[in-house]
Amino acid sequence: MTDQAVSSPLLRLPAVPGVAVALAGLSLLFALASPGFLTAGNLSNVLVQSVILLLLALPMTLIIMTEGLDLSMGAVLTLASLVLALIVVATQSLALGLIGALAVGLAFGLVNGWLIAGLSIPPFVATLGTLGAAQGLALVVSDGQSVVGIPRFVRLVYSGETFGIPTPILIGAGFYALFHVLLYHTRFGTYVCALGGNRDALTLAGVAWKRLLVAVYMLGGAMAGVAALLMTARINAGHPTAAIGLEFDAIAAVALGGTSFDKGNGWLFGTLLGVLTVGVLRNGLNLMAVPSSVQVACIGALVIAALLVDSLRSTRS
Amino acid sequence: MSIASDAATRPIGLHLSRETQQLAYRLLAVALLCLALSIATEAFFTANNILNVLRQASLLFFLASGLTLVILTGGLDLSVGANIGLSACFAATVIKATGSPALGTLTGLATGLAIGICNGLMVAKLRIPSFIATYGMLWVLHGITYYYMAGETIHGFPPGFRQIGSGYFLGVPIPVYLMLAFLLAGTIFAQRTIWGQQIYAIGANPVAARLTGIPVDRRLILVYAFSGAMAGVASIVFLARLNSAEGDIGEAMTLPAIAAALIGGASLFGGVGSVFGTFIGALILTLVLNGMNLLAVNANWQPLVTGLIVILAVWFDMVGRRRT
Amino acid sequence: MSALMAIKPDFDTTSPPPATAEATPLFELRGISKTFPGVKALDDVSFALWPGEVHMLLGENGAGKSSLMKVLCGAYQADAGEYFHEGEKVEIRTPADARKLGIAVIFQEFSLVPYLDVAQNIFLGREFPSRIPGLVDRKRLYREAQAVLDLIGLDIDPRTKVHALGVAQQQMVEIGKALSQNARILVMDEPTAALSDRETERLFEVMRQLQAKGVAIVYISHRMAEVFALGDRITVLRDGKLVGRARPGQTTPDELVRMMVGRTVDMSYPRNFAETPGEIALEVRGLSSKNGIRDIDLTVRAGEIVGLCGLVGSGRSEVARAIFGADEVTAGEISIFGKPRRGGPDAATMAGVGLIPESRKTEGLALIRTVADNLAVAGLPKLFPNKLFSPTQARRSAEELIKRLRIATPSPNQSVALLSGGNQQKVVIGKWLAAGTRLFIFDEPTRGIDVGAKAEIFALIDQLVADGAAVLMISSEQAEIVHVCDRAYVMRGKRIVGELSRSELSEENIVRMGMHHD
Amino acid sequence: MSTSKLLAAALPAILFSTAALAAGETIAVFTKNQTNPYFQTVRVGAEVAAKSLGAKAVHYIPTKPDSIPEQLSQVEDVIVKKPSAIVFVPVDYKAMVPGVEQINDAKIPIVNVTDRSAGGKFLAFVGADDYSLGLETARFLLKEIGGKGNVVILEGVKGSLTNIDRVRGFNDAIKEFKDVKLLASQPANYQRLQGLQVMENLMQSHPQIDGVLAANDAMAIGVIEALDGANRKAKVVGINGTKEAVDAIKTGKLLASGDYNGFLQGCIGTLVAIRALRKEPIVTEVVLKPTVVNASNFQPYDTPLESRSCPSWNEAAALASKPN
Repeated sequence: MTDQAVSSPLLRLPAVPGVAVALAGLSLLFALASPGFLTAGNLSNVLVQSVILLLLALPMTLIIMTEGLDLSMGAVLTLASLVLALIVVATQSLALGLIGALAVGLAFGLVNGWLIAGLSIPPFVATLGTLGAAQGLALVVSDGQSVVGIPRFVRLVYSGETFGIPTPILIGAGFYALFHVLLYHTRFGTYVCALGGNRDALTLAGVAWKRLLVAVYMLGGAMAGVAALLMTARINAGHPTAAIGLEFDAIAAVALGGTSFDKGNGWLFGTLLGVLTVGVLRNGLNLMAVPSSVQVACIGALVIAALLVDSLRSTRS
Repeated sequence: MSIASDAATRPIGLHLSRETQQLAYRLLAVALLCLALSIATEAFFTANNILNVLRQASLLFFLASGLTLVILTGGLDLSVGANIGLSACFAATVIKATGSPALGTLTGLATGLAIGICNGLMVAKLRIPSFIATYGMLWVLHGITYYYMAGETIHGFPPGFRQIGSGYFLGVPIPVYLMLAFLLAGTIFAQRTIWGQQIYAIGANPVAARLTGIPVDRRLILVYAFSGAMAGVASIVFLARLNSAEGDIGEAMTLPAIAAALIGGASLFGGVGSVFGTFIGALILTLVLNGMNLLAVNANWQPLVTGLIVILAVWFDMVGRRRT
Repeated sequence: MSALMAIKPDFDTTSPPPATAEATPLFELRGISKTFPGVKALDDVSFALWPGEVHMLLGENGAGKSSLMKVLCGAYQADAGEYFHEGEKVEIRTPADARKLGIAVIFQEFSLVPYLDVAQNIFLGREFPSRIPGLVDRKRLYREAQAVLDLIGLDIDPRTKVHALGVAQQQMVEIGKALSQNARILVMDEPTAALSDRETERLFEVMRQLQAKGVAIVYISHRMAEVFALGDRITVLRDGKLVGRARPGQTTPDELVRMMVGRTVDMSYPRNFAETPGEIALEVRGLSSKNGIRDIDLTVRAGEIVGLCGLVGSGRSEVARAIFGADEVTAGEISIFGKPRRGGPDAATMAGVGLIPESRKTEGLALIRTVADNLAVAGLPKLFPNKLFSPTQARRSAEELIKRLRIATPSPNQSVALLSGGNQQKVVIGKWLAAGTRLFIFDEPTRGIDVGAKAEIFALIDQLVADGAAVLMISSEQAEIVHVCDRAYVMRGKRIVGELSRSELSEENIVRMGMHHD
Repeated sequence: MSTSKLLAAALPAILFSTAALAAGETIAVFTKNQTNPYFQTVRVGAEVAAKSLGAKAVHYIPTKPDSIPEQLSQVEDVIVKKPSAIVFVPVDYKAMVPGVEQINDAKIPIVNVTDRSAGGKFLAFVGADDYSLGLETARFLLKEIGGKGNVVILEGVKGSLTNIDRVRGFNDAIKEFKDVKLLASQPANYQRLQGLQVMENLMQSHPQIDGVLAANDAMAIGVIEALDGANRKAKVVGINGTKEAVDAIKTGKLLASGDYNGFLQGCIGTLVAIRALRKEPIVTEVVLKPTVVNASNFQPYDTPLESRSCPSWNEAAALASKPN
């Protein structure tokens, strides 16, 4: 439609995204309804609980920006966590364990990337396949049992404090900053956006985009490895179902945050807001002792409502 | 003749039969699987076990066949598993309260259908991406089911009703007849009605479909409604087979149903796939799991094997498509 | 195939164009060939570029122009042939090689990334490293981007995301992107297709500045006026072969068309204009839509072709979409054959309206489906009133249409993606014939279609009205409107500003009415 | 935006209606999921006990069944709320230890119920002895089939505490009967449908099965459906003593079910917590003696949960294996 040459100035106005409204509204609501909500202890509690999801949602944002999807993340996290636990139990070395977890994550990222970029298998299918593979391997290496006997110092990664701030919050903030710089201040970030927006533009610009795409999925795998460290520290064990289904939570948080599934239209800060919104919702509902079944329905309603807001806005403009 | 039409003349021979070829390869895979299992274990190639496999495949098929139509339009329905749970619970309540299996069946189908229509409205009218809309719906349905059931189960239905799930007719389980009936109905709907053709057209290019005068919104709602109704059908068969309803009844079925459709050759980009392909997909998945059970393979390997089959099947089609 | 006309090409390419005095060409291709499975896309093509010249490249679709461009920019590798840069033999294997040699290409299909901003797009793949290793120097990025925008006279913020720009602005950014590479050889593929007159003027001005600096420009165009106004030399390709060279002063448009097509083509599209038009097929009163058109009044009768013209952006496609029900109507009335039209495109289709949209591939066809599928899809309710679909009957109906429209396809089961542009357009028309459409709305029916196929499409349209259908036709090529239409409406600023009768129809009148008077 | 505002307006209504608390002590009750009827019996037991003493039970259940991270988050959130005491069923007895330690650090009294936590400090443990429950239930079946024949075991979720001990009990009982042959021991993950399908597959490879030992009632019911479907007969036992199992015993379909007695566990756990808060003497360990519910003794179990009452403290204390 050549005739739509004039762009609406509305598009350039910073509209308040659905996720920000949701987060503000929920926070206000819980602050009024539950005295415990607005305490330093509880807020830090919400942040700490949100870190593992954030670590998955950050690379998921990039992956979705490339018009991709990684359904294997939760299962890879689980497998990496088991491998980390097994290594730490065997060697008492957290460093070796972390290397093992990262290796698992990177390996699965490489396989995902190769299937998607190399064999051109649609991301949903490829990662649905590796989801099964990782889940199966997790069951096989653990034989369905928890791996315990992890030394107590590992717990400090999750429950310790650094400079008076809970360590997971620092880890989450650090990785958020890292991803922000990566996405908005490096070539890599620009190319990630172009991977979803226009791959031909990259080819013509002389960028080897297939390798980049593999790198994006490997980044996802690596972050699953990092998240595995936090998960293992959190439950002080490796468990074969610890993070099953977490990838869907991450996808929902990214979608909540306004990243769309096509054209490389992503918003990293929105992802952070999306993760926090889910965290605040769960925490607030727990504080109010809302029955679990109502909580479940609320989460679904929130996801639909936030997306509806964005959908209404996009049809209006 | 211009270059363009020269180029156009070449690949017809292959093209003509591509879909048929795909199906043929899949049938071959089924045959090879059966052959391998017959050699590996005597228990496999018995009438009982074959019927057993078919009956197990039927549950997967009911879910996956409705899903296939959704996938044909380029969408996805993640709520089918949760839909089964709620539909079954409502149906069970009605059977218990009224003693009438017919009313209960109607309730189950109506619940499934209503949920499907909600999904369709969200996708077609509110323009929420189907992946997210149905994922949200999944949570909402779980919430309602948990709240409604409050951790209880409902069990013990009239024997007549249970025939739907566990009965036999001429030595063949009733669910197998149901599966064949829905296979026939689904295939006729998709291939031999104008609605089916329109659904393929929507999946192939939604914008062009709309500008060709296809009522896209209504067809989308129809497709999601159909998927919901098939979940309702599945819930009734489930109920009759298990003789009890509980909240998480369909929980683990969603991803296998998607896998069955993908193994059957459906493309998530829309416009490609068939109900018959999905039937084969469900059969392959069930055969593999049945074989692993018969061979006493550690159940831990099941997800891994399922994942590999999905990738293999899709990759196989990609290679075939590239060659043409 | 019609007999080849004897063409006497101007093989005088070894000498430079008159304007320059340099002895060696800036860049030269010798014997370039490129074969794709089954198709020889380029067959022994040689040509030279001198500094400061505008070299027009002509050819039908599929003649090898875009293959030549892609070989030149390193996106494809030639199977045979040599490249010489200022007399020295060089290799082009990747886009990076081409860029190093100072070759920049402006593609017609945009190479822009929608959710990156203007600056990021202009310097994609050439980001400036910051002092901190690994990061991009964003200050410099925006500074340099601003400089590029100033050069092309585009008044937008370099931080604007590209998706928020209009098509013309995007095209200008695309041009800026190529210019920013400090190219010595600039290749442009129909750069003015989406530009307004003002922007076109600005582009030509920039081109003249570049020429003065000694940049060589390869310019692909289907607009004869541009070819003769801008070109220093002309090269014509057909079926991957170089078939002719000429200088603008020494040839005529007819001769160039003959070279491109390989036979004589009647460019005048004669038709029998209706003496007495039939019943009113379409009546629009006071129509406004969400897409911005205001207060549209127009009438189309059976048996006539009514043109809808005006500049790009004047609201022509929006009128078509509103009539067809694709955009929401906010005020006014539309009646089709005397009955008020309500609802969406489905209702319009039932009422006998068919839209042949501007972009065939994204809006007109389902490319992954077969010719038969595409031909049947609009007419399903009419062909199968009992709702049951029969593949045999659909195939029979498709075969009939293929014969009637002379669609060049080996079989109804051929994938429609493999047809040429002209034949694809015939499929789009055919699907409406199957639906029993009586009011056809054509939006740029000949865009991207070979010169030869254009005549066929017009013959088809003529046949439609002769059979009693009504046609509303949008076209940016005024010559087409003048030759084909019984009447025409002219649009400006989303309104209809005038109507021209058959006797008043002339390119001059259309342009005068459609121009902005500011 | 109007939608999220609507949501925001609707939420408080839900919240305030459920947040009203009783005047007495608040006991936070953690269970594994909302779908397994067993945990509903624990919750009802806790509620009945709390009510009888003028306290209030508040339930925390992961929205995703058996989710470790989610139960940990709920523990963290509950610590903010500082309930008077906690009655705790860990979703995983090893992985939930960090959560228990956080509760210990927050100095909230906590009673461990059902699955014995691998670490942390508790006022008391209230549970059943899975091993002897498995042993006794299996013995009951093996005696019933005359101490000879073929049996199969359906295992629960691998790695879960209950499953390990129950299956060990089954196996030890089988060893006591020389003429009993164990044909197979396969997991069906405590799921009804899996129990049904695994049984169907087992029947294919084993023409004669005399007894089935299922590690919970849901699988046992699935097995009964499978037997019905194949028109075969075998004695079946399950474990948990759920209402469904009692109904099946009443109709003679199920031979027996080992009573895990979640109601009593919930009761006693809550009684202990409240008594400790009121500085009354408590017991530190109650391991319920195994009772095999069968056709001769099912009557007391055949009443709705809500109308049952908790035992008096003296009765409860008498069950204790370790008094304070």
